[in-house]
Amino acid sequence: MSVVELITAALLAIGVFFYFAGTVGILRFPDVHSRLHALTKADNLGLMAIVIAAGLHFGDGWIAGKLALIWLLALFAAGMAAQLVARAALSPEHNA
Amino acid sequence: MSLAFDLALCILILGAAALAVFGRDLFGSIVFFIVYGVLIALAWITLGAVDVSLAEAAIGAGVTGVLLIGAWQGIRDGGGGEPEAPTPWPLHLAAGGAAAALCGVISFAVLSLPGHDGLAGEVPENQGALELGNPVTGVLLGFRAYDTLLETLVLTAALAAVWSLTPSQFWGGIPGPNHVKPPDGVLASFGRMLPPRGLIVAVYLVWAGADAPGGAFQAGTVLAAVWILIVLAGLRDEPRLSRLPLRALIILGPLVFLGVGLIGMLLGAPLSYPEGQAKPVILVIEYALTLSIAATLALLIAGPARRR
Amino acid sequence: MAGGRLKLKQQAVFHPVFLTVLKRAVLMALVWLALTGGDAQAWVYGAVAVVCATALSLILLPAGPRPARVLRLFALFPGFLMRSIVGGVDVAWRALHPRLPVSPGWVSQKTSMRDGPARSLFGAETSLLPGTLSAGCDEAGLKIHCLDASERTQTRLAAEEKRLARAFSEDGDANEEGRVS
Amino acid sequence: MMEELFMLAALCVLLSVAGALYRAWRGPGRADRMMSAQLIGSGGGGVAVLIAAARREPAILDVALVLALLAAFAAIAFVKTITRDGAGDPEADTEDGR
Repeated sequence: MSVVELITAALLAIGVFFYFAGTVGILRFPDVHSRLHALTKADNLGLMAIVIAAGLHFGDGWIAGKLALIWLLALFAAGMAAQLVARAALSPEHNA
Repeated sequence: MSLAFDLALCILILGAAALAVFGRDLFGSIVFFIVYGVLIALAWITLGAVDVSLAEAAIGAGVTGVLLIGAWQGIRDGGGGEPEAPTPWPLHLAAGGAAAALCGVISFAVLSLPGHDGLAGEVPENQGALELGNPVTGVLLGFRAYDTLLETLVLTAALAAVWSLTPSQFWGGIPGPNHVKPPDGVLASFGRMLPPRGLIVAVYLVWAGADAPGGAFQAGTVLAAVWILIVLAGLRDEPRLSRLPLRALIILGPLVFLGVGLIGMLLGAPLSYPEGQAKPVILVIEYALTLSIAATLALLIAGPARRR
Repeated sequence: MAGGRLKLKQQAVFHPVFLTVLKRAVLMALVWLALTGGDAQAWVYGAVAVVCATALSLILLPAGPRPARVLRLFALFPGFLMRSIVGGVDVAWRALHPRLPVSPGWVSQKTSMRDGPARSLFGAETSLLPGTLSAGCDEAGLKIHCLDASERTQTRLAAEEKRLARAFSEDGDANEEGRVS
Repeated sequence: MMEELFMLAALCVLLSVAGALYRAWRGPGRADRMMSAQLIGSGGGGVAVLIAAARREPAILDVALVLALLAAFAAIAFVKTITRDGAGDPEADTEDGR
């Protein structure tokens, strides 16, 4: 295994770990807003690790650019959606 | 490892489908249907059908969710809710029987397909005449273009059917509710910043469609999503349905498609492309279809006119 | 990109609207470039896409007195990245900890950013940082949910707000790095 | 070797986000259900990237792109249902705050 492959494997493990942690957070946290923390933060970190691993594996600058774009779009959408869902979850009806 | 992944995916798809059907909570069923859409998109990837996967990701994961949640809200606001009385058992039996019969017919059709690959071998052989790199686009707009033509007409007909539900005093009016417009809330900001990027992605999908996965349907869906987001964010209202430019936009795609077929008829071969000019003609049809599909899908989701 | 920025510096005072258009077009072109992987033949489509997207962007978010310093935003990115990684690690640690160490609560964060998109970006950023999650605005400022509603979180929030507000400073002088929206 | 590793990671991500289906089933709130759909959406994007890398097929990345772009749409439709007829903005009504 080359050094790049080792790094890729480590990044994959990190990515899987954060997706897993996000799910555990969604299942364990006590209230809806805390669960939203887990969804927003852990998930994006998982996607970031996976995107870097894929970029290393492809080894192509343009594809790396597209991967970066995918991650940035997901980051932006997650940050915005989190605020909206958090606000909506404040209403008693949605929380019930 | 691929096998384990495929197996897990199959089980999850069946699980999500079962929960969507048997769930007691209507909203929960919608959520499972959205999840089901994402999983199906992944399944199409593993089957090597990236074009279909793109369409499913855009429709199933994006637009259907908006449509179903809107429908759920309509049911709730209309006073309907979860059904109180259980459905009578003969109805269950009849529905189950019909589903099983359909399953049987499809299984029979699939099992009696000739050979292993069907026509898959003949497409690349004849692909050269169309000068398109993407075999799916070749099939959709070359070898079986009449199918695609009829599909776009079905979409237009569906919109006409939805419009026919308009109460007569609102005919030709504006669909959807009058969205409140807080100019600098989070939702409005999202609606200001995301659509330009979505527009670029849509153009990219049309461009890619000639030689790689992508095409009119995928791009049209992304455009429709952009349209819907702008409306939901309250930045622009839906257009008045009686407006001529809007109606022209809706029939633009089918019209161009039909026009090309009729020109072929004048040249002696109805519904065919002129020799050697297939690619540019197909591309023109793709662009027209993208715009029409975008407008039709967005208006299908908006529903019949509700305001004057 | 570098040339564009230089130009900005000199002309910002005279052509703010023109420069807004230019900056957005460059941004859209970068997105197109990333999508197509630098395919030279795609630029015919790219030109159409960039023009349409820039026009749509100007319709939805008109070029106005909304100075955002692109350079400062770029400079903030690495720091944000590091803190968002800390945010992910923090939430993962809390989720996996056997005793589930969360004591959630709400704080209100005043912000000097009056502009909607800037404020929403601050909210989105907040939602990715350790232990905080924005739920939009009310009269008192941003409503922020904290996994650990302690004073430390609040001072960190205030620092973050100051950093981002500087990049979107509404009373900033146009000469310095140019105004965009 | 690397291909297998990427598919293994894809399997693990798929199984971990599938755990969130329990939240979609149990709720209790609609926001909880919506969140697990979002998690599956973003996890689906990650899985698409992993399969693209495993098969070295950049075209699959477009699926991840579309998922990233549209994953938030259902959530937006959801927050609009906070008011009757879906016309409201979640931020507009502060009076029924918490």
